[in-house]
Amino acid sequence: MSLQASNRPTESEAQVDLLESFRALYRIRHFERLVKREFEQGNIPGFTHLYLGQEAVAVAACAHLDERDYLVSNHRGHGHALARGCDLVAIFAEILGRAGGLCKGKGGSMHLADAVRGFLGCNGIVGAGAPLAVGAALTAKRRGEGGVSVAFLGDGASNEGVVFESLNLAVVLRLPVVFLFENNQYGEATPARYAVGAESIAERAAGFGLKATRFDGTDYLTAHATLGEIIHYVRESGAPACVEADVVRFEGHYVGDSQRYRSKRDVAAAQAERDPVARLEQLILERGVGEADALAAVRAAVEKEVEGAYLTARRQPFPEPAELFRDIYATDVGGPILPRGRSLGQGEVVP
Amino acid sequence: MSLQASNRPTESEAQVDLLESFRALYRIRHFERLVKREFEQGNIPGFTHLYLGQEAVAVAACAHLDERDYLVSNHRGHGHALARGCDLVAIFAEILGRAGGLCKGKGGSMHLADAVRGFLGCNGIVGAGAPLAVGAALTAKRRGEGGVSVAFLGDGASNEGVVFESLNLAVVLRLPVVFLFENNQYGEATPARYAVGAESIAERAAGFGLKATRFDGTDYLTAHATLGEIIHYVRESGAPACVEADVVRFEGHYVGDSQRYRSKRDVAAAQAERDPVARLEQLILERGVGEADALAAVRAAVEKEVEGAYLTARRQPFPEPAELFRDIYATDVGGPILPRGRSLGQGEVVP
Amino acid sequence: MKSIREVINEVLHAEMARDEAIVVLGEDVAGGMTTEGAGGFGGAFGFYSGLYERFGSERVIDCPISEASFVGAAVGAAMTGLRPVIDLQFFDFMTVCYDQLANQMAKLRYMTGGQFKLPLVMISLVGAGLRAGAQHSQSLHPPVVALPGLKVVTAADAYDAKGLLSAAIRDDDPVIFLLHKTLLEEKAEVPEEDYQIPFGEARFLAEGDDVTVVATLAMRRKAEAACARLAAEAGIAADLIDPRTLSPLDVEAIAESVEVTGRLLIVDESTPCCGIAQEIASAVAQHCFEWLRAPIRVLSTPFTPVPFSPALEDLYLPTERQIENSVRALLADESASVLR
Amino acid sequence: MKSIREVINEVLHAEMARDEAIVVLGEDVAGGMTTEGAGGFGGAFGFYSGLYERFGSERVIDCPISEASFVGAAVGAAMTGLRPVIDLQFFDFMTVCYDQLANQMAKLRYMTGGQFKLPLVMISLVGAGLRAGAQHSQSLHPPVVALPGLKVVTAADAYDAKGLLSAAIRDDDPVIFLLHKTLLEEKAEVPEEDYQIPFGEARFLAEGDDVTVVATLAMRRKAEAACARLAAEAGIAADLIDPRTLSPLDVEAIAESVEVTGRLLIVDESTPCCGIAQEIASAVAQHCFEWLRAPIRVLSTPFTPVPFSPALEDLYLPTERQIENSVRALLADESASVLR
Ligand SMILES: Cc1ncc(C[n+]2csc(CCOP(=O)(O)OP(=O)(O)O)c2C)c(N)n1
Ligand SMILES: Cc1ncc(C[n+]2csc(CCOP(=O)(O)OP(=O)(O)O)c2C)c(N)n1
Ligand SMILES: [Mg+2]
Ligand SMILES: [Mg+2]
Repeated sequence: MSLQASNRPTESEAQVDLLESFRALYRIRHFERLVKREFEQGNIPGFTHLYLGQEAVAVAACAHLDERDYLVSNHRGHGHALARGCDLVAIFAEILGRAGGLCKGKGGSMHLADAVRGFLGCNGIVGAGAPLAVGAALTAKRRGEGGVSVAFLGDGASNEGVVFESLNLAVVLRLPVVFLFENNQYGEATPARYAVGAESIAERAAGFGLKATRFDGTDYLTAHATLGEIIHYVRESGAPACVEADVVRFEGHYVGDSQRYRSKRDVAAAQAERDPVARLEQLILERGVGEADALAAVRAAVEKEVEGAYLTARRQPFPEPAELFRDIYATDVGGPILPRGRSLGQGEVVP
Repeated sequence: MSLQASNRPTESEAQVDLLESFRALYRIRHFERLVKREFEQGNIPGFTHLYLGQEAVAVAACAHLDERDYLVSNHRGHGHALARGCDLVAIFAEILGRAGGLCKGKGGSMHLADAVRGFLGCNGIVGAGAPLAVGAALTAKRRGEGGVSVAFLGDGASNEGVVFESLNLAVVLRLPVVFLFENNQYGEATPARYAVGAESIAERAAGFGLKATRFDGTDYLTAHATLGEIIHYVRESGAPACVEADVVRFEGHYVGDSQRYRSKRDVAAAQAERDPVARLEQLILERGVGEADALAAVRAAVEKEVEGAYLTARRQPFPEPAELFRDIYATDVGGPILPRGRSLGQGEVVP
Repeated sequence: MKSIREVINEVLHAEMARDEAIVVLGEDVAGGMTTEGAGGFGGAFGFYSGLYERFGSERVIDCPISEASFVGAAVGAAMTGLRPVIDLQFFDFMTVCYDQLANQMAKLRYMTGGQFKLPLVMISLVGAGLRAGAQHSQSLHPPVVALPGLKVVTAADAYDAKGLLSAAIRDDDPVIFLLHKTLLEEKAEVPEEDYQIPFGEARFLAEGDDVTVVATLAMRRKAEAACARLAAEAGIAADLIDPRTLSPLDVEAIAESVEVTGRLLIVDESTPCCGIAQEIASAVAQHCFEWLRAPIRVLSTPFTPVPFSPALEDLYLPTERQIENSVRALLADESASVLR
Repeated sequence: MKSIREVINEVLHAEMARDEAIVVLGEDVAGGMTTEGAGGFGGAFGFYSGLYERFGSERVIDCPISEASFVGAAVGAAMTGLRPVIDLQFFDFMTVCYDQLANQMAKLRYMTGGQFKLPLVMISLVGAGLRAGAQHSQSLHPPVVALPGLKVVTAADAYDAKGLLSAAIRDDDPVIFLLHKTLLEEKAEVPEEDYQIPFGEARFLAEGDDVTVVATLAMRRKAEAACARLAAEAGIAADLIDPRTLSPLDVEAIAESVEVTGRLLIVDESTPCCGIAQEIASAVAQHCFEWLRAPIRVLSTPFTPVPFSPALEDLYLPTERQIENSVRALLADESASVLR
């Protein structure tokens, strides 16, 4: 129920491998840059929402999660999947709609999921992931192995009814779920300061009876420490909590958004001052954890890894036609059972 | 945003006509007793939820409302309709499904409504009335005559997503709506202290950025003063507010509920100590506003009025068959337009 | 002889004892939580009686009135290994959690390329007849029958209820299990032992070569009475078919019957636009056209909300008499087909 | 020549200027509220461009992402004298506000015995084809077509869009106004002046005695191309009918056509269970049986969620070629009817 402005890392910073953290952040950074480039060139189909500017949050959260834990993501989920360690080629393949994608190409950018990593999926319906995370926390609780569940949600999502309901349900049932709101200041074209009537998302959540904290999500060490504390609290107490990460959405809502509603100046300033990747780089240099060429080496390695994965994914075939009809049910069928194998209006395609 | 425990009336109590207030409370009391009796005897069809124990809230709220204002009610709405001054015979006729009912008998106990009194209706879907009240407040705001809108909601309803959303929407759009939660301690068989994870409904609402207050809804003067203050605040400021009225549900959730989940002792104690009608009676006697026989006269008059209205309503005819097909649309039709007047599977009934 | 209400409760007791992964989520499925009367409700219709006392609050979980959240939680729990049973009191309330049904429960398996299975059951009531008004009397199941990824089951008597609920709970897919609120106390002969009724197999309540009548839930019960009377009074022999599961829907059985009878009457209480009757009529019109000897007939509720007034609700609902008349009219339609 | 997007915007400008009671509610219909860029979005698809600048924040109202609340607020506002236009971006999101549609908007007039009228319009997009995945590509309108109390309108070109939206805004009942996301930029000849297209009047895009083809939205556009080719290449003359309004649905026009052609193909993108095609097929099977010379054919999407992969989505959607083949097959079906 306490609302702390936790800007100071409490955990020993020595425990954090800054160079490896940088690698993780930069992997997301380069991944998203590549997606942007390829999308703009028409090589990636559909809609896509980039995680640029928010990298530190996913990486910091996942640093405290293990195989007992569950994650639920939203439409802006590439970074969550990458931070959780999902296969790079399979993520790309999914975004490209290929057979080897995480979801066999049936989900796409907005629907990455990875069951073996407890990654219950991105979601195209704003806020809809919140109760899924509550349900996963119920499973974790019954399993009794200390697992927790994390729901990644946006500032815009914080206003959806099902999210409020989920906060209350998690408190009432005392379930180990972390509602992690990434406040990137906008829901599409609408500023959070307009759409969230309360003082803050965290303060509003605190009123529900959860422990709630707000922090600067562009500072990796702060993110790491705050999320470490919260996840530890939830794991130990079994009670839910809420964290609000202040970040900046570097790009438009989706690739292609002209952002006429947003001042170019503000965006440029944010990119200059609140870039989590640049800030971590600077910290590494300042602390002498690594030299400029160590960083350059990480960058080069990541770029190679990411570009290579993309090319591999692009060489994959599309799913075969029969896939259209698979994975609807686990057992037998639903829908009309027609006489003697007649088919249901789908023209020439036959299951 | 302030959360006050307002148990002291601030307004001059002299303004309140206690005897007339008693008449209004007792009208609801006797109405509901009669409904219970008749329902148990099988003379009233359907489901019905009694307002017994909550009379002071509706009467106190309506004391501060005028013809500019709108009300939205819930499934437990007889008291709201009566307090708003809807026609007694027409309410009974509605509950009996008669042609002269408020809604021509098409609504029933859960769906009383009265457009000319700005009474937008009871609602069978828990919480669904909240946004309707927000919309009515939007109209009131645009009209600019100082009108406000009041949503009557239960403690159980306070956990519905659409109610939370409505709190936020009202804050964001700054609309003159009062969210009036009647906390009668139960949503069906579930105690509010279990289902509301927060400290209180009012405190949780305060976190949304509304002025929020909690008061003893079984004490008429407190109810009158608190609601007067809040409605005045909303009318003057144009901003929304939340009030939580602590009351006791005297009966089961619906007529016929055996209440095995609730201790008979507690119910009896509440009926003895927290009966708004008895408390007001006592106050009248203590203050010397009226003698015992003045009260008795009011009771007798009300009983006669209510019983008489019921008998009048019972003599009304049921709606004629063609009513089935009326009032679906304001203009022309929807649904399939069939060739040459064929009808849509409804057997022998023809529009 | 047992009622639907009784067998639902029995199946839940038996299945929960058999499988630890089953949990119940809903409003008031225990009742009285935090009081000495905890467990004293057992759900709005008594389906869950005694489960709280037997299996505890870890498995019989009262939820705040916030359907979207607990239906969604059930989906998340099912994805991670539990087997939730959700109580949704009245299916009119599917409207407040339709996203969790349509965009989550129904699609998550497909969207994730089959990575997750979602073994869960939602139990809920449909139907008019109790003067419950427009918001508590609907048969709103077409919007879930329409969703690939869900299975939708109806049970019109205790025999079907027992076998279908047991099968639903053991099924690895999400199942919407619907009962009719006017039939809960109807009693039927029910075997003592465990049995499962497979999905997608229609039940023939009567057999006859003159006409095919298809109906579920309360309409099936009315059709049973009407067909019995038609047989006794007029010697008219009907195939009376209850598809029981609406998804999968056994069109094949209906087609086989229509091949013999050439005449089809569908009696249905769901909305008369884009409803169950329209689904069946459309399937037959496409796939059994050459066998039809008369126009398909649909007897349904009219295109109006459900009125409260008893006088109007009685007009709203198809009656036994109307079913009889429709069958007679259908048989008189012979001429129409001769004309062609 | 104007696009659908353009005429929608124009109609909104004109109607809002004409009638002060009209307000717009939705997400990002202005955009950038509280910033210097306020009004810089105009809705996710540009329908509302310039309205904020012209009519101000009192009438062009950005709402938090909480559809149930602002749809409900629109209902409450309509009951009390305003005429709201609601933007719902993608109609896939009707799932989060279905209660406000089904139990409130559709029923409040009826339940109150006609005391209130609800003049409001919801504008939203349906349909697949943009690789938007399972939750942004549906044609989820059958669950609203099914509801008495609502009117449901579709517009497949700018001419229809202009006349129908103008009529919808002036109508005193709640109207769900649906466009197809792949057609927004399609241009058509549109009269400069104001006009309204009455509801319940189907449009004949082509006339011919050989076969009746019914289609709306993107399927109508494909059917237009297919029918043109069938006429040119094979001399097959089709009545191509776009009902435009799905509620009211002009079955009468379809029946008149079927009376002549004896053959019906319905092409539809909504769910192939309890969908629009099933509704139409059922109506024709009941009411036009004696005129049918071949089984009704339905060409629809399969019973699967919408897949993301372009390879699969292309298979999912009916194609022009499939429409042509279905028409040819339907004409070859003559034999079937001769057999009887
Ligand atoms: C229920 C629902 N409403 C609206 C949308 C359209 N939409 C997609 S993303 C988005 C903005 C979400 O904002 P936020 O939660 O802050 O996440 P962000 O995009 O900033 O990461 C909206 C309105 C949707 N997908 N689902
Ligand atoms: C959306 C929805 N869920 C569940 C119900 C069933 N139901 C009717 S009243 C009620 C309890 C409401 O409790 P509360 O809001 O406290 O009001 P009270 O009955 O105490 O006046 C419930 C669960 C409903 N009508 N609508
Ligand atoms: Mg955001
Ligand atoms: Mg209550």
